[in-house]
Amino acid sequence: MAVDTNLEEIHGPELRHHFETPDQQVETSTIGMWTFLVTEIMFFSGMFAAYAIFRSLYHDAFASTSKYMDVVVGAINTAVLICSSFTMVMAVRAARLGMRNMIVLFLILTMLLGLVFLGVKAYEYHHKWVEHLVPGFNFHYEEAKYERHAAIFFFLYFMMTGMHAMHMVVGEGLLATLLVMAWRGRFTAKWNTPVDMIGLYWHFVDIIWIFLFPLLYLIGQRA
Amino acid sequence: MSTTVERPRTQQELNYLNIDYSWKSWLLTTDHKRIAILYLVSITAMFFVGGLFATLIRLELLTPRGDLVSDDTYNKFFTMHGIIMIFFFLIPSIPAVLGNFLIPIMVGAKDLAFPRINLLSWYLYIVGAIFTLGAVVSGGVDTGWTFYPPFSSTYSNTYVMATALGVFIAGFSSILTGLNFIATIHKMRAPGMTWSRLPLFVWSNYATSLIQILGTPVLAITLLLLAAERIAHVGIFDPSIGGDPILFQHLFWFYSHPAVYIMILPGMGVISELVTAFSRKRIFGYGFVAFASIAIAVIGFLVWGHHMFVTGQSLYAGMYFSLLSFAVAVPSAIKVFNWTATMYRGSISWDTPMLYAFGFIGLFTIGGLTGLFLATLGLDVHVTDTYFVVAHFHYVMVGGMVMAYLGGLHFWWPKISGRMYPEGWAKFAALVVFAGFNLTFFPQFIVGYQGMPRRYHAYAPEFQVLNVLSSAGASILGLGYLIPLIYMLWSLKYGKRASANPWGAVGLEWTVPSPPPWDNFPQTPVVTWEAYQYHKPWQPEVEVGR
Amino acid sequence: MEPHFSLWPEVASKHAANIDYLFIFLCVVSIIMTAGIFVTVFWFAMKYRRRSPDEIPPYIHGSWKLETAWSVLPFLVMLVMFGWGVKLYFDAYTSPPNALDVYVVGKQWMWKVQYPEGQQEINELHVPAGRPIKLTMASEDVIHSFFIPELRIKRDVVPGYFNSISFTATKPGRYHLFCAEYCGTQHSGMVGWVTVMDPAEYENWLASGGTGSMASQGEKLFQQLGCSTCHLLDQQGRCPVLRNVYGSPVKLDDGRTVIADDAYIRESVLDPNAKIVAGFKPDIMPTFQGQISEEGMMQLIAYIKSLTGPPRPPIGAADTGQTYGGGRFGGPGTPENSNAGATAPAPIGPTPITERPQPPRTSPERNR
Amino acid sequence: MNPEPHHHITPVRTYVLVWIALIILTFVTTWVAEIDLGEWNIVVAMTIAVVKMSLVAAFFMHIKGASALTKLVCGAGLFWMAILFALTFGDYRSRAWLPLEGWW
Ligand code: HEA
Ligand code: HEA
Ligand code: CUA
Ligand SMILES: [Cu+2]
Repeated sequence: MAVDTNLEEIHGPELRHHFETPDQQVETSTIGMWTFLVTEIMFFSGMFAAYAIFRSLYHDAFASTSKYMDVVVGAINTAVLICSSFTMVMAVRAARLGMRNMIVLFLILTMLLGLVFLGVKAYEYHHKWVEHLVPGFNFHYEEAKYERHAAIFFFLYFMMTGMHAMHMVVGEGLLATLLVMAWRGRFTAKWNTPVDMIGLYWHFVDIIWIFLFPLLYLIGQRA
Repeated sequence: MSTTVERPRTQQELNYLNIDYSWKSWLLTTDHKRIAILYLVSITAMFFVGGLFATLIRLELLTPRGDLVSDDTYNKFFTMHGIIMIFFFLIPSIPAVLGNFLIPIMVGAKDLAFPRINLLSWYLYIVGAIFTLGAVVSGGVDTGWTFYPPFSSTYSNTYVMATALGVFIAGFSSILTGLNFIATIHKMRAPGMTWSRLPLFVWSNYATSLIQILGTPVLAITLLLLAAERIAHVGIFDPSIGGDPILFQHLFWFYSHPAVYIMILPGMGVISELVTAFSRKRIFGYGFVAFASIAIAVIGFLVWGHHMFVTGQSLYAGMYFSLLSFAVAVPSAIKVFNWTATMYRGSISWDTPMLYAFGFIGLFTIGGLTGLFLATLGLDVHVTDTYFVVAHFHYVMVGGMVMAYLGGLHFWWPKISGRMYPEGWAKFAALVVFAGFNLTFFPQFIVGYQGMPRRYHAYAPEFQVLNVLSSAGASILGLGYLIPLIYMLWSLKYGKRASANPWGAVGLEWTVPSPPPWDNFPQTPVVTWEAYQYHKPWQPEVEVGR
Repeated sequence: MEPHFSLWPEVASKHAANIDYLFIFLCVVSIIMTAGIFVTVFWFAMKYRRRSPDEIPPYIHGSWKLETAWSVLPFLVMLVMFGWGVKLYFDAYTSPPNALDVYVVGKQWMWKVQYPEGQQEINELHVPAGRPIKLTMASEDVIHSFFIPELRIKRDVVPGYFNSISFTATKPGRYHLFCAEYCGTQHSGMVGWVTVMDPAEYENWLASGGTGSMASQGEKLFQQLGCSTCHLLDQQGRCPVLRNVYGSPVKLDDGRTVIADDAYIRESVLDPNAKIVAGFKPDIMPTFQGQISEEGMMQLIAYIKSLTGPPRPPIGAADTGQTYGGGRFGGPGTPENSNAGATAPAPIGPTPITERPQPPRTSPERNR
Repeated sequence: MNPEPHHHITPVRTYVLVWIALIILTFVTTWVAEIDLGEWNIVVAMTIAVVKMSLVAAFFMHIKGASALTKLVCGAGLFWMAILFALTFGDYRSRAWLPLEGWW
């Protein structure tokens, strides 16, 4: 999805025929991108709403899942993603200043951090599989009384983090495209819209995680 | 001596249709006008597929016994009828065809903001349609267009996944169209084309786009959750595994109620254009009509629970959803009254598009008012899930939106095709459609109040008389839809050539030649006039046709 | 029944008449509005039809006054519809305390009806005229909807929920029973008849059949499933004593108090740890998820409901060869109800609105 | 005028400060979760998440200093999400309510 939203701009700094001025073109891309992010908010809200309902209905079962969630890993991953947001914004800044090497550097850092995040996520998924916590395929819950409701939690866990991870993967692809373009010196202080737009996307994905972390990892830690 | 001399084509005569004839120039086009034509062809095909199922439904219902087809087959018929008509015909109808064609021209732009995304959304539509039609030909699907679990997630053994995937993909097509319109309307308006000068068609499509981008993603995620539940037999909707079927209904209707306004707002926009053009009057209360569109879009998001009055939703939730449903009727009422008032002291011509506009106003009023019956709590308990509901939504969707779509298609046909349709036939068809429509669906109100449930393959014998009337009406209605198909195609070759402005209407689209050149305007127009400036001589500062 | 053609469904209860009045009110408003708009449109269209091709009509901007009038006035009319509709809605969905209980289970594709006295019917419902009836409904599989057009009532029967509806039929006769929510292949075949009888006839009918009251069947079930080993009738066992529990407040170990109604009992059987009675330990009782059909569940509830008054010896023996637990799904913990307990403040009572607790009743009263 | 096309350049210092704040908040939220605050745990966790979101949006996504339109679009997203939550929860929360005494 996001790939296509931005293809528009990836194709070149030249002013496309149907725009009057470069400013108009940039503003249009910006509003397009933000509108797209709004659709993403709504997409995730469906899952957040379901999560909220079930958490309020089956609170104890949800809290009981916390002992299978590795808070330290989750927190580190959160930090990793925040760092990648930081490097991303530095890349955007570099692009605005037209500093080619800096753009390349920060994009590479961002991609690396993103990959670290995905790697940790994969490790966690693997762990869940080993612990028989994948509902539908491989699910066995220690506390039998919570089994049914914990399954709902883990279903939502995989749907939410899965969707988030998918967005990350798409983001990596977008960053790779940016990287090639930056390498070829396509971005200048005058035209750097794609970096800006994909930056927005990347930060949005970060924000989703900022909510997922406390909702999924920190429910029953106090117990 | 009547040899036709082939005149050399000059630059000026090139328009978006004859500029290139290759397949590639159509399938890879980014011109909003050509994409509109692609949509026109595809949704017309889908309409007839949906209509075919409607025909089969009405045939089965001629007799009380389920004798024509088996119960499973019938269940597939209405499901596929509903899904195709809603997701593949009515939702894209006016926005993706007329909106695509007209919005850039109406705001004075050369194209939509993101032409390639526009093409992408057509391809998504086609891919979605392929999945859905694939499900149809491989055996169909029988969940009802509402996909309620646990039936859809656990019990149905038809092609639910393929259909849901088709709808999911078509949803993204709809989202991208909405996104494109929003960016276009915000940022691509010509100099002088202020918000208060926008044609109401643009306003109503803007409101529609809001719903598309805010609602459709929720449908997408809901279907995704449903699919996951169906695959893995775990999830959150099936009560046998701890889930809640009513949660699905909340999420589904959060989209699908606003979606009914996706299916009416663009029609209201068309009617505003028709009523003004054929009365030669400025719209009465421009600000109110424009604002009503936005109000419908916003309040429309607050009423979804009125589809769930009898499900076990809290009675208090029922109360607020009911009250808000009445609130959302107010802006619709404002529109109806303003259209009527616009005609006051106008100069009214009875051309075909205006006949459709009359039809719309009458039938939408009936459909909308019966919506109020459904929004009334105690009464809905009796009429929900009966033919009363079926009649209600066909009145608004077929009597309302399809009428508006046909009216708009006739009105802008000269602009789109460069040809006039045959007026006599068109008037005749409009009357046939109106008569057939009422005969089909009015009896359903009565049979619904008597208690005939919907989605019934066989029914109690005392309901037969009204059902026969309805089936008779449907055949007339079907014929009424066939006539325009034929003469529209005919007119492409034999129709009278249309001038740039055959109706004497105002608006930027009438300042460009028919059909328009590929980039619409040689120079960006500067707008110095109000919308619907029929009371002053019409002197747009754009070069007309050259 | 003879198929006969009519334009109006029969009116078989006071409520049906009330709905009809509301319907007529809306029809009148609608006809006035529609006729008004039609007439105005055509009158304008005729009167102001274009007489020459270059007519230029006057410029009319709009009018605040008119706009306000035609927004506010219709809305006031709609408020009447709203209020009236709310009244009748609550009428249909709340039951008077003296209502007769009947239990309904929907499954693909039939209605199973049970009476506390023990009669069971399929696709038939017999009720006395003039007495309020409360139907408690559950589904074994998908969503169904219980619809009696002549009484103008309907309610979805949702798996995982106990939905209820109440009515007082006034006119004896045989009326349609439809399933109104699409439920698969034979949705249109999931129909039956409701017979409204005058009370004396009803007594005869009641007396004529039945294999023992629901309560006694519930008791058998109570023993078969082994409930009776822990829930001793009259002395404290490992689990709470159930006598006189039904309809009364129960104190939970987390300090909340809930009313022991149908939904609470259902949840306690299917998801025993959801609510633990104060003074007892969790994890003692196993879940009966998947082992009890909705019908069996209703019998159990009827049994528990019948446990009133001072201790008495158990009724009857166990073995009639009845099998239970045939449901494809036994039913879930009810989201509705677990939430109910979790959120409602004690004084108002956590009972879902549809499950208003009723004073325990003894059988004799029922047979009057 | 719309400030977006001619971006003004935010000093690195701002970005670094926001970054540090975000990291600190991540640790705070993890730490607070260990303390038993009853019902308030979730409130605190969500408040911190909202603060973090606002920081990212305001500085990294340059909402601060963006056009009114961008802010409006962003706000609309949050508003509609609130609608979904409020009306759905309204149903679940009020299911347990009884009709007023003496309805009959
Ligand atoms: C184009 C589509 C469309 C439109 C515009 C509407 C418009 C409305 N609808 Fe409808 N509706 C559907 C499509 C649509 N609907 C569909 C498809 C279903 C069934 C889905 C399914 O289950 O399969 C449905 C079902 C449906 C239900 C659920 C029924 C049930 O299943 O039990 C309800 C309940 O409230 C409802 C209400 C309304 C209301 C109040 C409006 C209002 O917006 C109408 C407002 C308009 C007017 C009121 C008329 C003009 C006003 C005047 C002339 C003023 C005068 C008025 C007064 C003085 C009172 N609709
Ligand atoms: C855009 C939406 C749309 C449109 C245009 C229509 C158009 C029609 N619909 Fe449909 N309908 C729905 C949306 C729509 N419908 C939905 C959402 C449902 C609910 C589904 C569900 O319950 O899940 C439904 C359900 C529905 C039912 C109820 C089924 C049931 O509950 O059991 C019926 C029954 O009469 C019906 C009839 C018709 C008829 C006669 C037309 C006519 O207007 C169609 C006319 C068109 C043609 C006939 C085809 C074109 C003409 C020809 C090919 C010529 C040859 C044909 C003849 C001469 C007969 N529709
Ligand atoms: Cu059961 Cu329809
Ligand atoms: Cu609706």
